[in-house]
Amino acid sequence: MSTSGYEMRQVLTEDGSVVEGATVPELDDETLVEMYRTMRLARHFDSRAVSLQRQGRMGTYPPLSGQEGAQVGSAMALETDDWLVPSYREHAASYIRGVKLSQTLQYWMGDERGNSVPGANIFPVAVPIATQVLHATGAAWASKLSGGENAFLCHFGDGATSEGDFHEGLNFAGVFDVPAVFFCNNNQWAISVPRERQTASKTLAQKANAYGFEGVLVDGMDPLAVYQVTDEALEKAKDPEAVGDDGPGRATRPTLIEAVQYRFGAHTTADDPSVYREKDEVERWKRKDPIPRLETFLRDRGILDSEAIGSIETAIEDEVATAIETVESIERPMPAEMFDAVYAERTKRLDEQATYLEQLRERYGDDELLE
Amino acid sequence: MSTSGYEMRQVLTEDGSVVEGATVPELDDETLVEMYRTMRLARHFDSRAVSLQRQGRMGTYPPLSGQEGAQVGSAMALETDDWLVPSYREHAASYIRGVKLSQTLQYWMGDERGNSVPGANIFPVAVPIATQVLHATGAAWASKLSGGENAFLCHFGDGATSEGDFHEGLNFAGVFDVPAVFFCNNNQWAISVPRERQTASKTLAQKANAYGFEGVLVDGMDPLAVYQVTDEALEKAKDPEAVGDDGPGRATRPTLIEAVQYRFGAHTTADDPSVYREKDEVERWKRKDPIPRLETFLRDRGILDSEAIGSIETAIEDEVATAIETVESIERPMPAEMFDAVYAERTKRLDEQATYLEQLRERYGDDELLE
Amino acid sequence: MSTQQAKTQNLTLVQAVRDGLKCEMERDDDVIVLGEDVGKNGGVFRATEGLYDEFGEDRVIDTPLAESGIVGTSIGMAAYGLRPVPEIQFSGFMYPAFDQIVSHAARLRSRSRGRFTCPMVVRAPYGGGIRAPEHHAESKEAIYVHEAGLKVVIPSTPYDTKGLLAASIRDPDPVIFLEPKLIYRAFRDEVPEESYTVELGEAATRREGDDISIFTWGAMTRPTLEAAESVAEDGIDCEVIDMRTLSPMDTDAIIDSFKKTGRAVIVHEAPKTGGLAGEITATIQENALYYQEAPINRVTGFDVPYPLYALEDYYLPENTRIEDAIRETYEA
Amino acid sequence: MSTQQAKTQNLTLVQAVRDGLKCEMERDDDVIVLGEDVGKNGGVFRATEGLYDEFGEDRVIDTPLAESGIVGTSIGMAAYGLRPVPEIQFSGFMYPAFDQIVSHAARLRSRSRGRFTCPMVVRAPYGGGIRAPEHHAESKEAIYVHEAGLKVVIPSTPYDTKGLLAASIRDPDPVIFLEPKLIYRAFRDEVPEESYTVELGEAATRREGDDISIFTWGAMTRPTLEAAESVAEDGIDCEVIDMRTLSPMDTDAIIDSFKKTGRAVIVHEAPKTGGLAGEITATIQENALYYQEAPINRVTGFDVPYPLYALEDYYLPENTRIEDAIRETYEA
Ligand SMILES: Cc1ncc(C[n+]2csc(CCOP(=O)(O)OP(=O)(O)O)c2C)c(N)n1
Ligand SMILES: Cc1ncc(C[n+]2csc(CCOP(=O)(O)OP(=O)(O)O)c2C)c(N)n1
Ligand SMILES: [Mg+2]
Ligand SMILES: [Mg+2]
Repeated sequence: MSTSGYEMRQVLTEDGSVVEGATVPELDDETLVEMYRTMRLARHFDSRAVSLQRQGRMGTYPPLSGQEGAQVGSAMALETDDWLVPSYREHAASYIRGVKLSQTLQYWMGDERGNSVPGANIFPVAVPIATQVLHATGAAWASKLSGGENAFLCHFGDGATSEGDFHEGLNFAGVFDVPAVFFCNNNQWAISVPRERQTASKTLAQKANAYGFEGVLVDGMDPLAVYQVTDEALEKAKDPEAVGDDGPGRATRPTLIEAVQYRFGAHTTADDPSVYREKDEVERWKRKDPIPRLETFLRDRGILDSEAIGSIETAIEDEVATAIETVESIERPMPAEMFDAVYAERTKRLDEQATYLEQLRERYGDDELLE
Repeated sequence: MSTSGYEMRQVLTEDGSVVEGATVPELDDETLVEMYRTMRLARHFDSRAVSLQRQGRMGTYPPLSGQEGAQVGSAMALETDDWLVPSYREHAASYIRGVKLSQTLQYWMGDERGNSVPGANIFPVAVPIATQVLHATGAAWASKLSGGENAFLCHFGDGATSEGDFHEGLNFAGVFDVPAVFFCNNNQWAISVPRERQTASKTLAQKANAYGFEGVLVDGMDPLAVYQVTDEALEKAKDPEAVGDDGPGRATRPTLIEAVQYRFGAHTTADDPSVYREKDEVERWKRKDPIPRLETFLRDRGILDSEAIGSIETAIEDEVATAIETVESIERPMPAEMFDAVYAERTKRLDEQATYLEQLRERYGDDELLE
Repeated sequence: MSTQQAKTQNLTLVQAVRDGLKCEMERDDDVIVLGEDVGKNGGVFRATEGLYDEFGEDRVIDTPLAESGIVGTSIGMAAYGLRPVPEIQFSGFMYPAFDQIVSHAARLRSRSRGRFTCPMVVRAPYGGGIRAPEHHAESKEAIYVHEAGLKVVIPSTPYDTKGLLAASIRDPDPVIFLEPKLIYRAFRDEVPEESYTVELGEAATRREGDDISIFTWGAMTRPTLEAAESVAEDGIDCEVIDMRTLSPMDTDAIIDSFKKTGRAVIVHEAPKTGGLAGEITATIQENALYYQEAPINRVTGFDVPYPLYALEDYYLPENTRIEDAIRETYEA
Repeated sequence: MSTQQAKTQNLTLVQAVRDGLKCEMERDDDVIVLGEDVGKNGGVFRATEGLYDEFGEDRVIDTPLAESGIVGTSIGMAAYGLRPVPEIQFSGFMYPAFDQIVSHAARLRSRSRGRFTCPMVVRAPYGGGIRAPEHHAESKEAIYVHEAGLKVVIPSTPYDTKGLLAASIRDPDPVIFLEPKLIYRAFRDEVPEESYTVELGEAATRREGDDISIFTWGAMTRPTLEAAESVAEDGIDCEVIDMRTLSPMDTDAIIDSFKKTGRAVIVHEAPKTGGLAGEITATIQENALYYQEAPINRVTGFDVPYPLYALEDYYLPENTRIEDAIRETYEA
């Protein structure tokens, strides 16, 4: 079970066959199909979201295509009580944790209510890079201090590893043995800055060494390998026995996973990647596309055939279409929300300001007020 | 010349004999004696400074005793054009760079003028932990960009390695190959927090691995070993040839040095270490005291005898006494300084505020104004 | 207090901090204390002394040296249901945690429309006058007050300290709790042994008067009261109001007092430009301009980086400067 | 400008930023630009477009993603003699660099009594209105203005942008240069091709008037001018003053205008409480209370975390709100 060194873990080759000597994670057919379905759903959702933005029906949106394997593989390894602490690009992982597609859309349509998912074990999207690493560490620590036995999976990008908060978060996690798994989506780019310019270390996984715990390198476009390493890491975060070789007093251990992958599209809909990267590079990475890889594997095992795939396709198109309809039928938030969400109770000044705004709206009407 | 792995570099044993297989750095007798003299001077200065504080003649002061080997060994490795970026405890290293003892006292007596040493290649003392790591990286980078061929030695403590700025500074240094040497004075304690609780990594030196450059572990109470590793690191920071095994494009390389040592006294004069650490531990470390170690070495080599040591003793006592006299005869800073040091030119508001203060002083006199 | 005969102790302000922490930790297992040197060492000012022994290392936690780490993990803890009380050793070292404070603590509720909240109290000693090294003397309450989503509290007496700290810890939102270290040990108060709260958002009138209103807080409260006594000898009758909570600010207290006196002096040790005296002035003249009889006087620190201690006494407002301003305002 | 016939270009505000950087980089080899995506990508707003090709990777540097790193290394560079112009991608991401800005950039001169200085310009787009994600819309100029040792500049026209940026880069002290991204491409100005400076610390009167003084800056200047025109139809004659430099603030301009009109409205998009409207109000009434005829009106953002874009139009002051305040102040 130990994942020593910084060799890249893989279960599926680029062609979708099983890597020699690799163990396929024990997942039942239904789960494997769900993995496939969710990746397809995410890919389709992504392209629809980008169009919504282009049509002016949504604000800036960060696409995920190319990263489905890492998101789906890692999030599916979570157990019911575990938590996800996402970055802003984790639409597929969030979906698995219970965030409806319509909610994700709602958020990117500028409505905070999309970020509030009672009952789902997921932290809200927060945009400042790497800051959520500390929240994951803190929440995991709180759970441990309160006798919890769940784990926390925190996603962030390759660029995020340069921030001070990444360092402080992993350092605290190492010192206090919090049940956290730090999952780095190394998609090779932080907007226009390539991975090599982000840091001079050969891998990002090896940075774990600085915090006294293990780093694991995995093919992030291989959903089975991602599932496997995440599952192992979650185990080590929860169960001292899984850690094995550590000394006394060291109960569970955190892990840093570097999932090597590629963002096929733009950083966000506001970005034009042709300015800073070559088409060739994109093409090369497209050969590793996680979706055909898993599809081949499932076909080879006889778990999926063209017919089944066809109905999956229809179903996900419907699901996304419904989500869009749903979100577009939600009434816009009321200005009062802005004042109500600041503190548990409005302060006097907030009350005055809310009243003032309501008076203005009455006096001038929303149209004039907002031009 | 390469210092692979994380074995502790040593030249002198605890008894002051040469470690088997170690090479003694090529230093002439005069330099060796100066090394010894400076360590003695620092030790004596330290005890006088602590008394000044106790007598109310100086504010809070951070003592250095136990750390003379690391400070003197490292600072003496600097060449004329090199720079020192110190932490707040580097009184001996600063002295070597040209800061007069009286200036160090002046600073700790609450007078910024002590921090201004025109002509000396040293940055001012700054108290916020680890922040100077970025200044060292930036200044080294500036020098490189401007075609300079000097290097920058930056001191900080074990606690400092937990701060985000440490991480960001070393990461930038690795990416841009700046001519910097990061020198961690691991004195086992960050006030009351022991080294093991600062981070779960076995050594601090290994953190260099996260930034793609070399980490070196050295006995920080062995001034010769410290001199040696610092000298090598400075070389690699300045001369691509010294780097050797790195690929093309990689010119010079930074280094992280962890100098393992101990602070014999309190964190500052405001601290009481008996609350958090055992006497035994202090005694154990006192056996490694750098001063008797180098003294034995010098006596064994016939470079120093009791007589020479006696005159060194007298001379340093005089030097410290003179420094104290000098600083106590300096007139206190004028309030106007406070307003003049904000911008190159006083703003109108500062002018008004300075005038107002002068009027108050005239009207009421300093005694009443300051009670 | 539940009874008339509540037992009291004679405590300094820093002892009241400690006592407040202790009572809240006894009351609620979710309250935990963390920070640099807060454990075995009991805090560099002894504000957490004995708590480590009493509550153990899982509730009084010595952390690595990283302020963003301390506050950021506290936010995660708070979001997950604990009530962390991180200590930052000096308020001048809150800056590395500034992003976590303003981008996260202040916004978690708003960002998640109330699903997640941040019941955290960041404690830090603040202010000058103790001959400490650089960055040990800042007073930057204004920058936290400008941040919606935070509350900002500054006590000036041991009694208030314990009660305000308890109220802050029980508050469902993040509180920046700045402790005037200059008066940590300056005097003692009778402080009830049992736990009690002093409500946030309410100023305290420390001296009633009809001629001039003086608004102040923290360590400036004492020299202000002294100055008020001193001018009283010349028949100038000052009302001294200790704001106690800077956010939300008790604007009613400000306006009511000003309507009575028509004159005001505001005293704070933070630099003048952009300090809260401006906010208070604006509040007054928005609400009570027609009562105003003289320009409002700001007695503040100067617009300079806080100087090392050889000059700090010139920087800090003290009795003479305050008195001078009172007389000027009275005569204007 | 050296000649009457100076050649001009018709530039947007963001193009003027770029042009200003280019001219200063040509003028002085010590000027270098660094930040996230400023190199090959030319900046996420294209403010550094083409500079990488023109000046090379040693003067236009793509850095790792770390704001404290960007500003902290810039401080080291500045102390060592360069004139770095770091870009922070959005002003909401300056917070991780806050410690380096206030503890070091602002204090290096003072700490070393002038031996070391920090001629650095931190550029960042600021302000709301572009339907961007969270933290892309902050306006927190007040917290930098409260920090002695910093200068704070906010241009509102392309012409000023180039000139103020040049002045900032040549200034011997650190400048926080906030660019109103809402109007990055809103309109064009004739901007001289050659380099020139607009002096720091001087406000600009954008419209002369006798009835009311309106003080504003950045993206709020345009709706303010529109509101002024609109009320002019009813015979209310506003003087609109664009502060341009917030620190040091042109208090003479404020006081002179106010003495003329006796009424004032201050417009900024930052939240009201603790915003600079308070500072300006205090300045006015300290210096010109006896000219005052009506309460000073603050038209500002609300005291809430800047909302996501579905509500941002309610947050931001605009013509109607400004007009309303002008009328109220005029009638008071
Ligand atoms: C603190 C902070 N600085 C800058 C930004 C602007 N920004 C948004 S995404 C991004 C790049 C992130 O790269 P990476 O961490 O690799 O994640 P990816 O977007 O590739 O998934 C930047 C610079 C931000 N959101 N937060
Ligand atoms: C940013 C910051 N946080 C906290 C402090 C308070 N403080 C001063 S020294 C110190 C411990 C430093 O430990 P270490 O880095 O090991 O250096 P040492 O003092 O042992 O040389 C602390 C917490 C500070 N100066 N700066
Ligand atoms: Mg990336
Ligand atoms: Mg230490």
